[in-house]
Formats: sequence, structure tokens, C-alpha cells
Amino acid sequence: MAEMVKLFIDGKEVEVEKNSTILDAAKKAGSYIPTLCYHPDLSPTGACGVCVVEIEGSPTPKRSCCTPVSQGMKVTTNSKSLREIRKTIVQLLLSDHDVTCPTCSANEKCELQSLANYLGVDTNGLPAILERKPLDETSVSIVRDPNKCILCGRCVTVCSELQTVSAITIAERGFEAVVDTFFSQGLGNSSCVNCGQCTVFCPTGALSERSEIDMVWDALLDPDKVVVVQEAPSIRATLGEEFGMEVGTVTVGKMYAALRRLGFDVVFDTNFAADLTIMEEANELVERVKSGGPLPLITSCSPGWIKFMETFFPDLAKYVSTCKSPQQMFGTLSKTYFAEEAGIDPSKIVSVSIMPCTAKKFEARRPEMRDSGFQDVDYVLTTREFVRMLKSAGLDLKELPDERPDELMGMYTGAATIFGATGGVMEAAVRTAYWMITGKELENLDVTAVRGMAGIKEAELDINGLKVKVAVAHGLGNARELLTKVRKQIEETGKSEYAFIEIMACPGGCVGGGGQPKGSTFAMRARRGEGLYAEDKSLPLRRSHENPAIKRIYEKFLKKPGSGVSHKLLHTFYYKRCDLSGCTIESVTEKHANHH
Amino acid sequence: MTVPRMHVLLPFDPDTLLSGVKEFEKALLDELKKNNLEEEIKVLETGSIGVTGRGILMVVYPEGVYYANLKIADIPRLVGEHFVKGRPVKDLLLGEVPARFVKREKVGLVREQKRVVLENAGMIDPENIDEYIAVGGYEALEKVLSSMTPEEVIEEVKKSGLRGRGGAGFPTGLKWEFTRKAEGTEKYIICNADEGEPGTFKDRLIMEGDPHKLLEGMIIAGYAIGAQKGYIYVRGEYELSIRRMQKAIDDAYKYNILGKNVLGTNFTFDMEIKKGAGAYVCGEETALIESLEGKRGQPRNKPPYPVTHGLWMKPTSVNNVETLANVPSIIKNSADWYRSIGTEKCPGTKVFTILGHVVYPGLIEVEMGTTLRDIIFNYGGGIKDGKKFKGALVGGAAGVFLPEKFLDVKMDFDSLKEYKAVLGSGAILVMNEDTCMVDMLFSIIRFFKHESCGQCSPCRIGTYELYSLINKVRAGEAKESDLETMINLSEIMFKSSFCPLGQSLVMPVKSAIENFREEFVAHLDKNYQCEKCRR
Amino acid sequence: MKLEDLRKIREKAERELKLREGKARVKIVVGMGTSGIAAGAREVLKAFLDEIEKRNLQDVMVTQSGEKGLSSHEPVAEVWEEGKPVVVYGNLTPEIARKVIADHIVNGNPVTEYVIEVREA
Amino acid sequence: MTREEVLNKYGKSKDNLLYILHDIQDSNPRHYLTEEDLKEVAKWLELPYSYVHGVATFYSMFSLKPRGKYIIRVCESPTCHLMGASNIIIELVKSLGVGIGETTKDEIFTLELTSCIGVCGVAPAMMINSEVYGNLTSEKIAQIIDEKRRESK
Repeated sequence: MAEMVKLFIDGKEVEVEKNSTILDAAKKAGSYIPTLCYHPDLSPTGACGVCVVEIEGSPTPKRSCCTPVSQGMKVTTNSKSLREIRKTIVQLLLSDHDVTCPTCSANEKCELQSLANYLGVDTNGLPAILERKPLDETSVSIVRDPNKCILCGRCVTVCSELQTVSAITIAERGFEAVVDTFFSQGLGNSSCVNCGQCTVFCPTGALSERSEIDMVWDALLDPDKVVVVQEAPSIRATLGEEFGMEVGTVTVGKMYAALRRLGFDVVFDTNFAADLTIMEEANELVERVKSGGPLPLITSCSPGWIKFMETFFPDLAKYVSTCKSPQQMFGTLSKTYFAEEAGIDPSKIVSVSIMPCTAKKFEARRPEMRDSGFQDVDYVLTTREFVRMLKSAGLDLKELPDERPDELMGMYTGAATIFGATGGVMEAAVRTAYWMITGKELENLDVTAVRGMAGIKEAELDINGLKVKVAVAHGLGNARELLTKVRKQIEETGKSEYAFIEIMACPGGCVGGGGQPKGSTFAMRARRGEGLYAEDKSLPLRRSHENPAIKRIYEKFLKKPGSGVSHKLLHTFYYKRCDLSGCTIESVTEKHANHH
Repeated sequence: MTVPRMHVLLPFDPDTLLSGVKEFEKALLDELKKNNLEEEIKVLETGSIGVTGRGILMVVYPEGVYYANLKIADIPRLVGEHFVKGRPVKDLLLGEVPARFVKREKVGLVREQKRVVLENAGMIDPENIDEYIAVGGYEALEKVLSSMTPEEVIEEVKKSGLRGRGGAGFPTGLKWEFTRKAEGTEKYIICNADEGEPGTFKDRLIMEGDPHKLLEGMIIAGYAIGAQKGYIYVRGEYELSIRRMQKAIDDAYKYNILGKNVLGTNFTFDMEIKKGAGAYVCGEETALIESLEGKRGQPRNKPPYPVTHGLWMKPTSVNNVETLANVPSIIKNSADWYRSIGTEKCPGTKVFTILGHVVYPGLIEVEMGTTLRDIIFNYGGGIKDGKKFKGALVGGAAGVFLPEKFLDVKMDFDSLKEYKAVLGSGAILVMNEDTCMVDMLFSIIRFFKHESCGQCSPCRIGTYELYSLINKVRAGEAKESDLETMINLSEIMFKSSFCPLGQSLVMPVKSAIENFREEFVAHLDKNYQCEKCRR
Repeated sequence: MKLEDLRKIREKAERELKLREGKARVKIVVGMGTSGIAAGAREVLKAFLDEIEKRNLQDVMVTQSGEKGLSSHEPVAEVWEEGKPVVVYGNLTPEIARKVIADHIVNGNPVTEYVIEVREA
Repeated sequence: MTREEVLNKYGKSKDNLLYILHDIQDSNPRHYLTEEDLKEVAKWLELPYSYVHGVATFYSMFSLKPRGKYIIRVCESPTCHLMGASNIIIELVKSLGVGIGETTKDEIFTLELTSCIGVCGVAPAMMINSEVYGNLTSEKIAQIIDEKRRESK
């Protein structure tokens, strides 16, 4: 039992654990304290000062987000003076802010905007002192606008603590302080892995995805183009939120309808490619187990993770599955398989994906991702961009009917749907690998040990008597921890205890992706994941190898998993990007990572 | 009490001292005693009477006659003739009565001071450990190591009433006790030598002039709190201080005053210098700790305090240079001795820097409770070039602008509070009648704008807003409401800034505008001419 | 080194400090704090040394001290002579330093216009 | 000292970062830190590049731009301001022909401002590299600049 502390919040007695903050206690007491830089999933920085409260005996107010409670403390959360402080702070922030709310990508999602509104702040109070700084547009995934930055520090905390990427830092000081990359070289030239968590956590429009909305509109409105669209598994679990539905609502039929209303010519589903990925990856796992190939096999569908691996763990590259991600498998096939089947000149096909992810924008533009003879995926829209397009087209998701995808590359199983949640790829792969190894169907399909929000999850599976240890990590900080352990095991004993590892760059997996709605909390990510598991459960087919469209593509086009065609179109290789991080494993890398 | 029949003034100045006035005085007093006149004739030492080259001088009241070129041999005659019989000794009289004879104390920086922390600064060779030892150095350490428990050291320091000289005035003994009692065995003592407060250089004087005194204070502190290691965080600009401290540390290691088994005892203590790189905010103890750990010097939230979660999150006592330099004398001479200096609530001495438009800018160490007037006019020699006093910025850049009517304030932690002022670093910047207070406030705001770390919004943006507002005032573009905005903003910054830096501006902003309001209002007029604001 | 050794060093050092290391008749102590140096103490020190060498004064030694706080009088130097009060000079320049050697050290006449203090040794 | 020598002088402990940056900068005749410097320091201490950048830009004594042989840093704190620092700055700007933060074309001088350097009793004051100059006047400045210019040839 944790030690408890009693204190008074606005006269009301509450009891909380000893290491709680005043903010925690206030929540428990039902007192609302406005916050801005504070985020429930990050360690507090105390930067903004909006959450100040009065404590009896303290000469000045204290920040409730980072001040621990103490026995008998008497706290006042609202007073004339506190309101004055909070208003002035917001006023100060606005005086140094590019106040272009109507056209800002964060409009209506901006926490500064809603706080200003809540407090009734007069923007004319102080001279405008914004000194305009240039935008960072070096990244294909993320745009940084320092003029909208309030220096809350969330992005830096996310990047360094949650993701351990440390592409950004607070540089300079005082009024010149700015979120910056190494030597101001821009995100695109940094160790940034494009995960986009910073854009999700950013309370304002200072960090956003690099928008491809205009290009997609141009393609949609071009009569010569056939615009093919795919949507990642997790989109169906987050789209509804942006239209007022409860978090975790799965809205797949309405999603297809919405895409058709926007003018997409062919509406497929990334889930199809997810099932395909399972076929290829499970086959790779089985092959490696049988042939004594490098184990553990590590999943490769998260492009943020892939760049992270290339930057910080290139020595582990040979363990990573050579399978392209579902997006890229789909992209290649949209300009080969689909083009052939539909009899369309692939040069006229525009392949668009709706992704929960900013790293997918980078992945689509990797130079090697042109196996169709063209850039396999032309445009990548995040969930947020997709929502903006729907809103600008006047579409309200709630009012749309449920429709079905086009079949050729639109049919999917429950195994594909759970790709969107942490542990899902592992679970889906196990369902198929079991069948591949044993020739029998796995009875209990729910591998619950790898589900949920625990940072690193482990399980020991029994495949017909064969004991296999697997691990799942989501969020790159967790991935780093797990992989450091794996690296050490391999260095010391020549092998790892794990046979199979799933890694997702984003906490919660794709439902918590960097392209998902701003303001996502870990709690929300968990509920979205549950939505996907519920869909899986409700579907008639829950194993990738049962998908008729998958059976068809192997029959007609790919022959069999791991075939020559598969390898040409569906598999890839990795780079070494040590120069971006200074990772000091050069010697290890030379030994292991050069097989590509 | 008998009222003396006669007053005898003996001027003490370079000339008379060289002529042996001290010995003369002694002989005179003896002679008076011999004649049972010591009650009737009062001998007083005075400063210069403006007469040079005439040897030992003497002025006798009530007659007001002047003697010159006196010798000890003349004393019996003087006493017998003048003091007993009332007949001045003609051949010893000074021919003329000096024109500018003013009865006064010695004026200037050479005036009598009470030197405790600076007793050796400027007196011994700071690079020679033996000289320090010769003047009683490391006696306190010897006493501590041979006869005191850590608890007894803490008790003695608590009893002495020593308070932190970095500005906040927190009881030092208490801080040590918290650190000693904090959980964990790995503990640190950090000396805050990041002296960046504008107008302050007391810590530099100690480090450059008497580095071993600081070292001794730190070792004692380390012993008291149970630390194995001490760090001195010196600002990067203080090259000479760093060099002299390093030399002192090296020498102390050679004598085994530092290192394993200090002076053959069970106590082991190491010391290292860390060098800052130009950031005023690192004077704040948690920012200093961050910087010492190799990070950006951004303050941490308090609580938890460094005494429980300091360097590497271990219990740490951070003490100012001047504070630590007081420790050897306290240990050597006892807490009671220390309490006999200064005021009841603020015992000891305080180092002040007297700067700006005074005749003698410099640094003095006097008892706590000395008046501002005394410091400015007697030690500082008053205002230079016959100008009038206008105001003084007391306590450093984060201090208060005090007008003339506050001159009699006693300079100690508590008395200043009554005037809503602070002792701060002990810097006193004196301004004459020609000074523009708007321009001075501008300089202070610019300083804080430059030194804000940028971590928290109230300070980062607030300092910049104040900067643009004071610039408006300077340019004659401000309205009276802008003055209110400045005061309000500085108050909000005081209440909501993350660390003392952002809280600092409220004092100078409020005191400047409130105590010199007319001048600020005058600047609002577009046609107002101000040379300092260059308009 | 042990606690007892410290005492021994103290006794020895005290003697040495009093005797000016036994050799010198006069000791000149130049204030070499930052303020002093900023005001030109280095040049003053050089002038003292140079003048002493030129005149081959064997019994005059020059040492340094830190800063005493006499900013407005910097550069500052003290003249210590056996059995006499210490004479403190202020606002020194190399020229005055040379004059101090010539008038005060050699001929025993302090350069009074630059004396800022006379105190007991 | 070369960069490698500096790195080897200090342990791989993060708290040596400021010392290392100081020493590397001091051993560069142009008194600054290069991109390569920061990368090598980061690798040595196993810190992210961005972290080292964040630290280097926080402290006013570090520069990421090449500077002159002599860095003149004029104190602009209240005491020096009161005692006429503005005129000193104007004088220097005039005689060097550069603005604040700039380096002369001949790469001899860089003019910077600094907070209090702790010699307020001899204000106005400035530093040239690590030397401190007090009681400044126009004449004195002209003399010092001339001298430095001669020395640099």
C-alpha cells in the first residue's frame, strides 16, 4: 500500500498517494485547474505556469502539475489573482504567437486556442512581439513552424524520453529559445525517424504533418488519373472521434463511403495488404526457424521503427523481416497486380494511402520503393489530413451510409484489422505461422498476453510442442530497451532468447500513430485498440491465410509466399544511418549488417 | 559620569601615522594617567584635518588651538603647561589655522571595517598555502577534525546564526542539517561561485585573495553534512579565480588537507572545480546543479529541494562563497563571538560593493546593520564631483531603487524587508542627480531579458514584453497605462515564474516607477529631452 | 600529512612571514586581483621589478596578494618594512612605482600624494 | 590541444561536457565550435547530437560561428551602463567598423556584449579574450585596440 496523504483542495479534504501532484489531487477533488504544457502521459516541465494554485503559507503560487502534495496542505485552485495570472500568461503567449487560427492546421484542436477562449483572454493587452522565424520544411513527413511554438517542451520530451530519438532539443535561451535540430540542420537531416509523435503531442500548430492534401485533390480532380486508395487498419478506429463519436468506435463502412464521396476511383483497404504481409512474414519466420536463419525475426511494418533501426541499431538489420510494410506491398501491387487485372496503364494510376502515420510519407518516398516501375505509393495522407479533407468537402461521417470496399484488394480478415494495435501483428502472424508449421488451425485465436498497453510484453507460445518465446514493444523507448537487451544477448551468447519480436514505433501501435488526431492520450490509444480487437472478434474470417483475396493473388500472381515474384515486389532491404545519430556501433555493423 | 574638561583630537592620517602618532597617543595617555587627568581630558582619534608635512598634529578644545610637529618628549610640557595650567605651549603651535579643517572620521574605503571573510584578502599571497596557514589558516579544520562531531559542527553553525549570503538569507546550519539527515550515504557540497549578479564581486575577491579560506569552509561543510565530494562551480568568466582555486586545491592535496584520510583522520574528501560558460541563471541552485551535470542550466521545480534531491538526485548542500568563507572564523572563534557582530537576527558581517557615482567605488566588509547612509557617504566618500545623491539600486540587478528618504535603512536581511527591499548580493549602485532612472531600469530589464533561460513562459516572454515597453517609454511613445502594465506584468511574473530570475524584475520595476514616478511620467511627453535615452 | 604536522608548518610559516623569509629588508606586495590587473597592476608590477633590478636592490622583494576591495585606488601596492607601519599606495602607474622605489625604498621618503593608508603591520 | 587530446583528457562522464566544449573552443584560433566538434563530443560522451547543440547554444561563452583572434566583450550591466558603457560600445563600433556580434574583415576582432564581469569598481570595463580592462575611456580604448592590432601582426 502506498503511503497516503490528506490535503484540502478548495476546502475539500482529499486523500491521495504520497507522490501525487497537486494537480492529481485536484482532479480527485473535482476541482478543475486549467493546464497547457502539462500532458498526462509525459513528465511535467512546468514551462507555462497556467496551472498555478495558491498554497497556504507559500509566498507565491505554485505549479500544480509538478508540485508534490504534502500532509495538511491547503490549496486554492481558483481566485481573482490566479485568474489574472493565467490570463496574463496566455496573453503573453499570444503576443509571441502567429495568431492565424482560422487557417491553422490545429484550428479547433489547439489547446492554446481553447484555453484563451476558456479564460476570455483579450489579445490586445500587450504589444505583439513575435519575431518571425523560418519554417523547417526539410522533412518529408513533418513541418515545424516555430512561430506557433509555445515552448511547452512536450515535443522535446516525447522525442527524447518517450521515443529516445532526440532529434530535437531546446536550443538557445531566453526569448531566442527555440525547439531546434542539431546545428539547425532541419528534421530532414536529423536523426528524426518521422514517427510524428511530436505532432500528436504538440498543443498548437507548431508541429504538423507535411500536408499532401492539395496534391491529392489535384489527382482526384484530374479526369485522366485513376486514383486508388488504401486505408490503414487503425484509421477505422480513430476516424469517428473527429466526428464526435466515442473513442474506439470502428467506422469502416462509413469510411469507404466517405472516400467514394471525395472522389476516389477505387477504394481498397490496406487490411488486404496486411493479410498479405502476414503470409510473407509468417513464411519468413517459418523458413528462418527451419533453416536456422537469423532469429529473432523482427517485424518491419512500422516505418518509424525501420528508420530508428537503421539509425540506432543497424547491427540488428539482418534480424528484421525483409517484408515491405502493408502500405508498400499495396502500393507496388496497385501498379502491377491491380493495373493488370483492371487493364489500366500503371502510369495513370495514382496510389494514395490514408495512414495513421507521418513516417509513411517518408517510407513512400524511399528511393527503393519503386518496384512497380513507378513510385509505388504516390501520396500519403494522415488521419488528420483525411479528416480535414472530409470537413472541407462538407462531409459528416455520422451521416454517411455503410459501404463495402472494392474486392480485389479490399477484402480482409480479423488478423489484418488488429495490425493497428500493439501486439496485433504478432498475434496475426502466430495464427498463420501455426498453420504453416503444423498444417492445423490454431484453436484459441486470442493471444491476449501480447495485447494491451504494457511497454514490453513477452509470451511463450506452444506451437505443437515447440516452445517459442516472443516479445512485443511499442514506443521507441521501449523498443530501445528491448533491443539493447537482445543486442547484449546476441553479443554475449550468439543468440537471443526470442524467436519473434514485434516492434511499433508509436505507443499503442498504429492507433496511437503520429498521424492520428492531436491530443491522443495513452488511455485513448488503449480504447482504440480495444475497438480493433472487437472488430476482429466479430469477423467471420480471422486468419490471414483464409482471406479469399489472398488466396486469389497467390494463385494468379504471386505463386506462393516467398516466391521470386514476392521477393521482387514485396520484400526490401535496409540502410545504415549511423551518421545521423553518432551511434557508436560501427564495428558491430560492419560484421553483421552488410548482407544487403 | 564626568563631563571632560577638555577634548584633545589626534588626527590620524598617513603623515601623522608615519610620524608615529600611535606611539605619541600611547605616551600621552600614560602621562594623563600619571597626572590623574584621564577623566578630565578626553583624547579622541580623528581623520585627516587637511594638514600635511607637519608631523604629529593635535587640536585642543575648548580653546581650539592647533599643535604641530609634536614629539613624545613634548608631552610632559603639554600636560603640565596646557592641560594643568591652561597655558598653550606657544613654540609648539601650528602657525596658521587650517582652512578646511573638518572634524570627521576617516573617509573612504580605508575607513575602519570589520573584516571576517575578507580578513586575509589582499593581505596574503593567495598562491602560497603556507601564508594562509601562517595567519591561522586551517586551524578551524584542525579543531573540527580533532575535537568535533559533524553534529557539533552543525550545532555551532546553527548557533552562530549564519545565514546564506547568496541573497536569500536561509540559515546555513539548518541547510546542512537537512542535508545530513537526508536519506542516502552519497552526498555533496557545492559551492556556488557563479557570481553573476551585476555589481557584485565579493566572491571573486575571496577566491582570488584567500582561496584557502573558502576551501577550508567547504571541507568543514563536507565533514558536517557527510559529503565525500565538493564541487566549486565558478563562472567561466572568472579565469583568475579558477586558476587560484585550482592552485589552492592542488596545494591542499599535497598537504593531504584534501583527499583520502584528510590530515591522517578517517575523513576523506575530494574537491573539483566546475566551470560555467556564461549564464546568470546558473546562480540559481537547481540550475547550477543542472549545469554541473553537463546540461542546459535550466532550473528544476522545487520541491523537492537539493538538500534531498540535488546533484545526481543525491542530497546536496549548495552554499555561496561568502557563506562558506565565514565558517572557519565561526569554528575558530565560536558561535558566541560571531553573534557579537552584526544584529541579533542577522549576526556577522556583510560584504558590500559601493559603485557608481561615489568618490570611492569599491568593496567593504562591515557589520550587518550598518546604515546605507554610512556606507555611501562614509565608506564610499559620498557623491563624486559635488553632485547630489539621487538614488541607489540596492541588492544587485534584482534589487530596489531607493530614493534619498530611505538612506537611513539598516543593511541587513530583516531591516530591508520593511522597505520592501532586499540585501541581495550586497551591491549598492549609487546614482547622482544627472542619472535617468528610465535609462537605468532599461539597463536592468535588458539584462534579465538577456539572461532569462527561456524555460518558462512568464519569464521568457515577460522580460521581452517589459523590454519593449521600457523602450516605448524611452522613445516617448508610451502612455501612462503602459507604466501600470509594466508593474502588473512584473507582479504576474513574480507570482508565476518558475525560478527567482523571472521573479526578480518586480523589485526594480516597481521601485523605479513608484519611487521616481515623476521622471517616468515626464518621459511620456514626446517633447521631453533626455540625453541618456538619446532623445 | 597529519594534524600535528599542520601545527609545525604553521609555526614555521609564521616565522617566515614575520622575517620576510629572513632575507629582505623591504617587501612590496602588489594587489593582483582582477580589478587591479584591469586597472594596470601588471605593468606596475613589471615596473617595480624592473626598477629593483636596475638598481640591484638585493634586499627588496616583490610578492603578490589578491584584491582588498580598494577598486577606486587600483592598482594598489603595499610597502612592508621591518619595524614600521605598512604604507599602502594607490592609483599607481609604472612611473609612480619607479618613484616609490627611488624615494621611499631607497631614500626613506614615502611618496605621500599616493599614500592611501598607513596601518599597523 | 587537438580535439582528440581534449576528449582524452576528460572521462566519458556527461558532467565534463562544459569543460570539453571550453577546451575545444579555446584551442581553436577562431574561438568557436564546429559541427564536427559537437558531433565528436556527442559521440565521446554518448549523447544525442541535438543535446550537445542545446547545451552549446545555451551558454553565452560558446559560439558556433567563427570569431576573431580577439573577442572583445564589453560589459553592459547596470553599473557599467551607469558609468558610460554605451559610449564605449559606440566608440568600439566606430573604431572597429563592425556591429555587435560581428567580426572585423581582417578576422582580428569580434565585438560582443557581456553581462557583469565582476570588476564594477573600475567600470566601465571589458574583456579581451581572458584579459580584463577597466576604467575605460575613449583614449584608452584606442590605445588598447592599436596595441592588439600590432600584436596580431
